[in-house]
Amino acid sequence: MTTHIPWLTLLIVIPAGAAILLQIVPRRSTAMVKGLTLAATAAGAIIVGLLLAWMPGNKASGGPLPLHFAETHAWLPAINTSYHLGIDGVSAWLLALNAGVFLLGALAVSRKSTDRLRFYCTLLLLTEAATTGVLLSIDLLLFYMFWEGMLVPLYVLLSNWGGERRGPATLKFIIYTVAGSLLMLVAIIYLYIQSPAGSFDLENILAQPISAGAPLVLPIIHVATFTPKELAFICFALAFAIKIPIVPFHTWLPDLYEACPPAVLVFFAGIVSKLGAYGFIRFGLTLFPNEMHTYRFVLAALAVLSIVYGALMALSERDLKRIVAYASISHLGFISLGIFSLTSNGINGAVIQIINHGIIISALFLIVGFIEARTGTRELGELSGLERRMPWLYFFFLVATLAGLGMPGMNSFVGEFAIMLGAFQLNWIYAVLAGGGVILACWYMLRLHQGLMHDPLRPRAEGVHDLHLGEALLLVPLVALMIFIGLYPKPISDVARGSVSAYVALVQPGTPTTGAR
Amino acid sequence: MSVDTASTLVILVLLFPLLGAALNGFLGAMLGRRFVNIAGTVSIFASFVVACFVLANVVGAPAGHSAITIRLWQWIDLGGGTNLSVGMDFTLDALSALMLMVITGVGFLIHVYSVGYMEHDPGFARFFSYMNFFIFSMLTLVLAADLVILIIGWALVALSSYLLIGFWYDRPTAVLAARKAFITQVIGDIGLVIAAFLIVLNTHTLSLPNIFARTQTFPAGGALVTGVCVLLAIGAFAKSAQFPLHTWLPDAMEGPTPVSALIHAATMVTAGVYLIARFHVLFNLAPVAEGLVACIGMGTAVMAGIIALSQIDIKRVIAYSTMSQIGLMIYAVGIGAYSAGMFHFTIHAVFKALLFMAAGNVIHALHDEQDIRLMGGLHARMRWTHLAFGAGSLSLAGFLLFSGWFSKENLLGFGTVSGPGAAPWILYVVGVGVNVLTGLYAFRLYFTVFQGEPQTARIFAVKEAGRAMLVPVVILAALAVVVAWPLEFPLPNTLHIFSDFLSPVFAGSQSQLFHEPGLGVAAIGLVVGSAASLIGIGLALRLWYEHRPDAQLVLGRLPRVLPLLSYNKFYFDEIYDRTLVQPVKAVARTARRVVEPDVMDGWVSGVGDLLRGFSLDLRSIQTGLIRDYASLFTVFAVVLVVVWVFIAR
Amino acid sequence: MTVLFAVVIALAAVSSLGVVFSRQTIYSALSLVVTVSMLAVLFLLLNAQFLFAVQLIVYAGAVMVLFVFIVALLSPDAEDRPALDLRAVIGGVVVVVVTALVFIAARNGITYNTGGFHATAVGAANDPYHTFSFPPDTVNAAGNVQTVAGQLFTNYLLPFEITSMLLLVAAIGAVYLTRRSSS
Amino acid sequence: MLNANLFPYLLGLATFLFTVGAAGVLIRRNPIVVFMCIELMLNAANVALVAYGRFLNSQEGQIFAFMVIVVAAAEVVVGLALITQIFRLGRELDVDDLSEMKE
Repeated sequence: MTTHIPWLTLLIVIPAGAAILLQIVPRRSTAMVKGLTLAATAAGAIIVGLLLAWMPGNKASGGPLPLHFAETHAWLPAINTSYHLGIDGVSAWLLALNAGVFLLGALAVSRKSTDRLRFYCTLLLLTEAATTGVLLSIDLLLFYMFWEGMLVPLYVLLSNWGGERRGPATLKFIIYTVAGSLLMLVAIIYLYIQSPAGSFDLENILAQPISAGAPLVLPIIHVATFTPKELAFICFALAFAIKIPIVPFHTWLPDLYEACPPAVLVFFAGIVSKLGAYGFIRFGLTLFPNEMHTYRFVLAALAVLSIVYGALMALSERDLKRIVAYASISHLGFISLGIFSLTSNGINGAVIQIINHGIIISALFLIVGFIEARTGTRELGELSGLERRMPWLYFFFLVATLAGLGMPGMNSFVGEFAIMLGAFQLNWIYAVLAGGGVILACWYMLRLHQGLMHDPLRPRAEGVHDLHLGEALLLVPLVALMIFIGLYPKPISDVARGSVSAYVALVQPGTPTTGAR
Repeated sequence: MSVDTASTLVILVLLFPLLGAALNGFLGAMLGRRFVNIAGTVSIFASFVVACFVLANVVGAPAGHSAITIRLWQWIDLGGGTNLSVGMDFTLDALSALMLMVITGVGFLIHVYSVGYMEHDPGFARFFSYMNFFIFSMLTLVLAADLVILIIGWALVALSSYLLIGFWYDRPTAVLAARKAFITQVIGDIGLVIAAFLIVLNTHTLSLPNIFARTQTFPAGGALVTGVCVLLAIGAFAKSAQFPLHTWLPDAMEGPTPVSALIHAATMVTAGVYLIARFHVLFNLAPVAEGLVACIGMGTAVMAGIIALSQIDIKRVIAYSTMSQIGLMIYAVGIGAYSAGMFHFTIHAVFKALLFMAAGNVIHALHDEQDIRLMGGLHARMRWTHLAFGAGSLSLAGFLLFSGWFSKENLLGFGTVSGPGAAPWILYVVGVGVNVLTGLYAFRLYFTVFQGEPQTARIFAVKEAGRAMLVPVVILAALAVVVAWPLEFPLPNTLHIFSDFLSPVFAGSQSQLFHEPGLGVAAIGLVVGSAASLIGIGLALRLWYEHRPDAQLVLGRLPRVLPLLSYNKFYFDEIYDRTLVQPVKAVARTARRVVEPDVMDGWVSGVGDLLRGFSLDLRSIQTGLIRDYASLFTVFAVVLVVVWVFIAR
Repeated sequence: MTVLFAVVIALAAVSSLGVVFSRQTIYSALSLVVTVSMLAVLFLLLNAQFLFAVQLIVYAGAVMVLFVFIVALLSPDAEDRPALDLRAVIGGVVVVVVTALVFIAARNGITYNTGGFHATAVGAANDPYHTFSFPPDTVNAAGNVQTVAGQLFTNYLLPFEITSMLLLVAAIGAVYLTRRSSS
Repeated sequence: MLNANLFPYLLGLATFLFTVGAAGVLIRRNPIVVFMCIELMLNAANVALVAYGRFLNSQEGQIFAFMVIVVAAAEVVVGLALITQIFRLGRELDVDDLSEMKE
């Protein structure tokens, strides 16, 4: 039953098709536009759910990278690329997050009628199609196509619906990411030429390893530098590091998040920035295991820098959105640290944390959006004492805050614990520094939460009202997930575990991987 | 006790408070005060009943089988070995049964008391929700049989403490105090988490029974086990308000008084003692860590005792006395006297909750006045409260045959034979000094508040507290007098029901040492300790009741620095603010004002500027003449062709 | 045959110079007609009969008539003979040098290859086409109108249709551009 | 049987026509002549295509040449339309005058 239907293709085709279908829906009939968008995103979510349920029963493809539900068709035979889709334990959960945040994004927009709704929904669906494609592609060129294609609808979304300083912010984002991904394209072509298989397909490339080549020697001073493969790795790493982003490649993020409307941020912050981390797992660990191993200390140091630096910035910022944006950088530093620890604990933790961060950051941005919509300001200093007026928002915000600061019992504790354990295995100093980041996280999250919710009520917030049912319903699933994953993270790790041990086996061939006890 | 029984008991004991918290939190405001009062207290009482069953089961279990560990569900499984594998495991044994009894028993009384205390507060539903949630968290903490679950409980109690300290959220001081408490707790959490890392990497497990089984083979006194114990101790210090992580506890008095009684006196703050007792297997292997714990415990006991002597806020005095008493407990578990430490914890929970609630009655009657200089002469107007507070003070000061006397002398008795370093008795001598201090500060408070002349006119209008607030206080007062009598007597080979009950847990550890010294040494110790307590009480009597000039003179002879240090709490808040808080804030400010725009964004815009300059130079080529463009085009095309055909082939 | 080639090539080259150097625009146009016709003949000699026809009809017929018509319509002033400025000198040098280079390259057989990125010498042993000797029937088939049409309507159908679309667009564009706007 | 020696001459002719056309574009200022020079360049490409096709025995050369002719025709149509428009605006027919692209 499951084998004859190209489920993965459907995942891409449904949003893309719905986006096309939207064009024949009359612009005025907003109900139909909303309905179609919701139906398409919901269908995607349902399919992902089914795939997750079927995955244990689905026979994985062989080779170094066990893939489920794989689909392969020749695409451009002349250069040996293929339309090759597949999922594993890692990307399956990212897909679930992807489907979830876009469903949430569709719900968030359907709450209030945005002007030019049809255009907005079209772009949302196109973004979903692209990010889904990124998560599904096994072929490097196909991956690159989706990776870049994602920017187009995002750019249009931001330049049409952004806040006051959207112009420079969007430009910075686009230039930053395109610069990174063009370097990646160069590296992809290099891999294609160097691979004995002469293929863009990840599985084929992995089947016959690419030799690193001799280090390039600088002329005149005769100093050996990087091998060509290391240079290719650096190109890939830059592209992913910009997307995540890792400090010091992060400056596009706060400006952009500040200019970005909350409904867009739900899926922008929810999935797009995780794709960089995904790229490190899927392509960094597989294509460049030796390089990752060589540079793991440097990369982990950058990740720790992200954690601490993002936390410090979040501590001193005054704009709500920017605080959350820097908090996001700090959290993404944790995810990166887990990946760069190259241990089973760290990478599993990173996968869990990717899901968690998507949930938490969406909730935080929704909450900040609600507050901004009610009070008309985003200045931390201008607001306080909102708990009195908004007890329900206070509750949701409290749970999101606790999740954000890594409270044990909440979802992000699971990920951060595993990540810090992985970092500890790499070197204890990373875990201790990350622990310092947790303390700072506690500080800045409480500063944000208490600053808004506690202290005497300011006149500015006198007339605000609590959440509508519809707004609360957006937050309820997120908050429920934060608590549920905190209590029972096993479902996530069970799916991811097998794939992660395959990745770890590639990166650290010496260590035996334990599949099950 | 079968696994099924144990699972049922664990689920029930945890479920009731959680259910209460959820009901009160989500529906309380809608269903009204009566419902909240009932749901809030009955849930804890139900939990208490279950705890009694647990106790009965543990007591009734055949020897050697009193401990049982159950798994509710697998929490996470990354493959075992050094890879994380954690189960939602809970354990029922003598130690956790004791903790259950204290938490739910004292907790229930405090909940009943809260019904009266929060009578007029509009946030009653939220309050009971948080309180019930705290009981749930604390039970999770003491039942946990896996280090990760223990950490979860450990953090959840910190969360409930945070919520309750900041309960009156429109008071900026309360909000700050809550934040401070939480952040200090997180520092402790990090210690626990890193200890967990060391443990899982070296023992390949996080389940407590397995940890204890596997660490037994570790070399005693090795760096690893010492490191783990020090990290655990950091967690314990943060939770139990021990130096240097103690500054949050006095500030935590910003919360409502029942909160101080429940969380910051009876239960949560003693979790550090519980933790060390629980990990006694590891601590026994690490004498250095034990010595550190004992010294810090005794040091904090002295320091807090000195500070308590000069504080003017009634709750802060009791808070510092709590800190001091916990210091003694920490000292006890540090020298290996685990059952003595737990005994003092139990008795302390009773009389300290009593003291706080009696103080709460006073505060309530005086309409939130907490300054003891404005009190005095309350004994006539609050008869029951006065009696209860007196009983609590006597118990705290260790007056003969009051419960506190049993537990404290029992604890100090171990000090005569055990202790860290080359001169183990030094800490014992200091401990005797703490007895004097305790008598002093306990009765300074008592005399200033209840005896003497009323200092304000308000006192004449004071009425005794209502029934809901009085009954729990009186029950606790009775307990504070008698509860220790049938349990333990501080002389060897006499009555030892309590330590016998706990002996399966601490089997093989030094808690059995008490039977070693001769009766003579123990008896001399008992006499000296009791005498010290009496001296303290007597001094207090002279200073603050009789206001005898000679005593004042002695006090005046002390170096001026001592009262200054005492009144300013040894300047710890200021020191931490200058050396930790402000520097971090300054770094954060610098990051935002300098590093972000000039360095992080600087290199990006630098590249941009470079390109812009280059393109400005190139602009001069743009003449607008088609033929110029075509010429350039041709030239480069020719160059390309030549390169392609003749060079790059 | 070779003589015919020589004549055609020479005429095409000379008339192309006429296009560039004629003072009167109409002479340039007429020179271009000669060039285009000569190239048509060349196509015929190269066994490309279909192209020969197209070249004559489309170029020498339609396009050049259009040029002549426009020239006649607009009757632009005679331009000064192009000055021998730097640009002209460079142009001349480029013409001579590049032509010579390509000719030499072709003589040495490096102007085309049959696979991969790197050129292989025409005379190399691994080049199956280095002799230019094909069986007569293959050669005849190559230029046959029928085979060209076959290719055009099977393999190259899509590009063919696109070019037809292009022509349509161009026609509409021309009409739009030359429309006398009322405003 | 075609003589292989002819091939360099054909390629030479193509190059010659192309470069002459290119030089014409650069030297002449009359847009009509410039257009004719462009036609010259396109035809040069056609010669090369057909010659290659002939000597490699493939029809593709002719097909491409055919496409080129079509494109050239389209280009002439649009280009001449543009020229008549410019002329109608009363401008002198000189490409150097048309420098609005510079702004």
